[in-house]
Amino acid sequence: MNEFVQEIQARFEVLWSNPQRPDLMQIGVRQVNALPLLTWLKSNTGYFILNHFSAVDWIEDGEFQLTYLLTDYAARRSLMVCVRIDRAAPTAESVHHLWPEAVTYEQEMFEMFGISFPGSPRQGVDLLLEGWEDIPPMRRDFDTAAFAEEAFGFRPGRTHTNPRDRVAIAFGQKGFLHDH
Amino acid sequence: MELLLQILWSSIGVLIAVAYGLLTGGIVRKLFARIQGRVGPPVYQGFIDLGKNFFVRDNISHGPMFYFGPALRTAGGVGIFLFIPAIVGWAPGENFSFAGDLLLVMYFMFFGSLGMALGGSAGGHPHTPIGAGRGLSQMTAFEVPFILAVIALVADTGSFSVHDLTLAQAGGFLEWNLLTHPFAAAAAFIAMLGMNGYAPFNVVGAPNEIPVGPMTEYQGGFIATLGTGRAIFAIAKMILFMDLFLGGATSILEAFIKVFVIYMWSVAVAAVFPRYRVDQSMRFFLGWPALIGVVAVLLALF
Amino acid sequence: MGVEEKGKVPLLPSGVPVGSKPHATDSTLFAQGRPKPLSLDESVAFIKNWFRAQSLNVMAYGTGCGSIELGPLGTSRFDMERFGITGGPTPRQSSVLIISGYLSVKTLKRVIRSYEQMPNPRWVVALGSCTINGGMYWDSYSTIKILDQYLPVDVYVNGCMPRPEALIAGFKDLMDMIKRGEANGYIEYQNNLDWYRANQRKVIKDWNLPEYSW
Amino acid sequence: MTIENPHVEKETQLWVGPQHPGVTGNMAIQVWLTGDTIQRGITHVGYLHRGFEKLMERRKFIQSFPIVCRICVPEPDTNEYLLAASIEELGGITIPEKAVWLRTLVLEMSRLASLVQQIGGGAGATGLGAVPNWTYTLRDYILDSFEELTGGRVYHMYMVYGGVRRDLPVGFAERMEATLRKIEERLPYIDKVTFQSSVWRERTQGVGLTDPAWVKEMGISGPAIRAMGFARDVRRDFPYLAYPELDFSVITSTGGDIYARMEIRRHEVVESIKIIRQVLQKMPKDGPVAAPIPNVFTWRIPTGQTYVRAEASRGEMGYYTVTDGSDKVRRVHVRGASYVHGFAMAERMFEGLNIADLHPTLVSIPTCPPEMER
Repeated sequence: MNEFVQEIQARFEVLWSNPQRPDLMQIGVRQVNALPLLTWLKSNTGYFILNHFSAVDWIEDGEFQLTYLLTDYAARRSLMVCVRIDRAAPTAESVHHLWPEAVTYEQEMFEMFGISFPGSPRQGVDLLLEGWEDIPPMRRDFDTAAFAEEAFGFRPGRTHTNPRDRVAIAFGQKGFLHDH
Repeated sequence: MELLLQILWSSIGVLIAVAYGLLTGGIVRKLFARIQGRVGPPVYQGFIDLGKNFFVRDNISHGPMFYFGPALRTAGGVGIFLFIPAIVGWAPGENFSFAGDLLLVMYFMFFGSLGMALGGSAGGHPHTPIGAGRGLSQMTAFEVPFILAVIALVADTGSFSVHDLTLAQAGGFLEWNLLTHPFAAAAAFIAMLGMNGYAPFNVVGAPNEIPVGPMTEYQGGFIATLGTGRAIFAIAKMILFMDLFLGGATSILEAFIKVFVIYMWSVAVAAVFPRYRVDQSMRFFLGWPALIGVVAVLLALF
Repeated sequence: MGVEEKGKVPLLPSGVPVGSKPHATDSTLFAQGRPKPLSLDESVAFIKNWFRAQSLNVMAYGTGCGSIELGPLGTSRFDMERFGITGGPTPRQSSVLIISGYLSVKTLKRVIRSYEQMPNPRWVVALGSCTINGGMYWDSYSTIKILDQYLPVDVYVNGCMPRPEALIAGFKDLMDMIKRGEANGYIEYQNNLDWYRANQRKVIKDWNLPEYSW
Repeated sequence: MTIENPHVEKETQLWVGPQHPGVTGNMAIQVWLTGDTIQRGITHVGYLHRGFEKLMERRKFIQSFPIVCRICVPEPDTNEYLLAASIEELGGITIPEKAVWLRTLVLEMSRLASLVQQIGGGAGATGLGAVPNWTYTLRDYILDSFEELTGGRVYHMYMVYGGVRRDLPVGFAERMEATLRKIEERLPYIDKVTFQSSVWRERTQGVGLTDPAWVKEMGISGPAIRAMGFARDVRRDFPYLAYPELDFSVITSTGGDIYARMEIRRHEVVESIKIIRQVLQKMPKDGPVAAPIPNVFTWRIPTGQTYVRAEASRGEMGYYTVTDGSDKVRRVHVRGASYVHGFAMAERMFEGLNIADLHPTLVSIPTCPPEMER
């Protein structure tokens, strides 16, 4: 796996690499290098299947992380390509021309994180939600419990949501579970 | 006076046919359930469904044609029943059989699908034209072997009267057209599979493709009317087959038994077959069954 | 009559809490006199309700994960057809709507449309904890929590998910209620349409439906 | 300037679903028809969206188990395994030998239940009412075994971090064997009315075709890819749990049509039965079923990310998990097999399909809507 990372390093700048498992290598690249790297991987190596494509919200760093997982089924190895993009103006290059399934991944990411992929078909078309007016729900600063209480309300009678409270009430505050 | 009496007898006959049709439908559901390893609904479930559909409170209509469809379909069933002798040689059971009744009955056969196509299309639902188109095209396909079989019988007997055709087989079961005209019988009984609308030729009302096809917009009382029509249609068709191929019936009991046996033929096929697509079923009917029908006609002519 | 404030018992305009049944009192526990013969209207209603109860058509709409148990229920292990319960392929030919578990807002819109297409009398059976109080999706941004604010529920079958036996018990309850003339959710819906509409409008922001063909 | 399609007025728009007896769950397919032929179709989902991934970010690691098993209803155990495996990998926990085998058993049982159900669904899609009735009952017998083992009929929540909740009950192997025999006894009947029936063959052969060229573009997996002649199976390619020690074969076919996909399932049922028998035989008789884990209320896992995959009955399923040093996951993304099958692949398959073949095609892929939208 390490040779392969060096091969990538020779062409594109690899910020970091982490061999998570013998069959799973993780690398981080700059955003400008992402699309050239993916195109190179798709056309020149065995890593031509996009298994999975999603985003992580690193709100502390003010960044989104895009994760592409490519798999070489002949060599039975996977490569995870991580790209950090700016959270304030989240825009990334679309890869729908490389992998047709990326269309829905990008559609979903636009809806759930607000990351836009210019040029991607069905961008902005509702996939999972309908008539959503709040901030994109998968962002860390979206509070789903507060939203649920505000929008739907709860049936009265449910006073506690923490299982520990429930146990404490059932066992009469005897300290069935000890605090650590 | 005689005419009035006949009208009375025939009306009672229609009621009996509806009841018997519903009961047979219940038995069929029970049989299917048994084959599938289930207990199945009670045999009288058809009556309950009918009653329940009549007691649905609001019926949405889409104009006069929408009413016309179920009425036409039921009229087709009643028409077939009224113009063929249910019980030969017993005046109350002879109904209104006359010299050319076979031609009229063949015409009534179209009423079922035609009524659905006309009435359902008034609903404006996109499933309806697709379902109606399927129904009509499948009907034209299975009419071919059936008409060829009927032509063979008519050519041999020289009469267009169901009454005469039945009397020609009166000399015991060896005289039945089923045995004397095996090719015609084969073609007609294969065509019957399509007529009855059971698998493998039930794509018209298939629930998981175009949900129930032409009947999509019908509910409540309409469904009840359609159910009545279906019950009497099935029984009337079975009586026609009984008259044409199984030598008719001379008593009510015989009629019940023969109708039931003929009904079971399509049920036995239906239990273990998936359904054909409409183009495949058309290709099926215009293939071997049509050829058998042609052979039957040729045998009858030469 | 607007939407009730959150945190309070949701009340219908009639003043009766949603989903509550009258408590047993002396008049319901003890006979007050000799049984009276049914009047003509009552007899007709009894016959109608008996027929309606013995032939239920369940609309084929698996709205949530509870619909996985409708498979065993309909097939040979549990066989709901022996009680006269069959599937209804379209809303027009169905009388029972099963809300099988959690209901996302997007589905709620379709369910309301389907429910309003069904001919009266119609009944709603709600399965699972999720329809009662949100269940484990109590903090989800996408699912509604209290179903009876949006649709009149006749029978709740609790559990996650309810077993087929529980479903059969629920259907039996529904049949008994129909026979007694108590399953009147659809009348409640008609009478309190404004209240239900206000609640529905509160969660469904986008009312545009595509050109649906059912 | 846009080029007008001259046929556009001749097309009928039709919505198949979400209220439709023929779609695989609560999803919709918008199709445009010319006559009976589908010109193009679009998959619409979101009707089952619950925001699982958001909910998991709000729950402690152990609290996520009741949630993940609801991601795909017919086969919940794959989800449980993937979550457990991801967190164990990131948290550095090794599970004992016995737990490895018990997890393999449960995964294979759920695969078997799901495969049996899909065979019934494929037959039912073409109007054969008897087979779904039989197979749902067979599935129910497996669910009975699940209930005995885990206490739950549909949702099991059997796996926990570090292993599984409990050992096999006494006599479980014999009762499982009886269930497996029941399935084997029923298979010839199913063959007779489906795979050997001329009507069913005519209905399914050459229908719902997939193109092997798509394999290079999309992450197709499961029976859909094995029906095109590619022997791709996560259990073989990326071995996990006890699968390396088990003897089973990856079934392939070359038809690429509905028939080939259903035939693969039918043979996989036999393979699955074989695997379950081997697991019950080779399983260590005693030993702990779970490794000790930190206190679940205060358990914190350092920053890391991983992708774990397993073979479900529909194909490859993967969990992308990110932790950030807190007591909750930072992000979980569920990559279901249906995600590719339901959107990119199905939308290509719809073109030129007869409307009557839509439902058998969908069932044969298959698609599981909750997996696509979580």
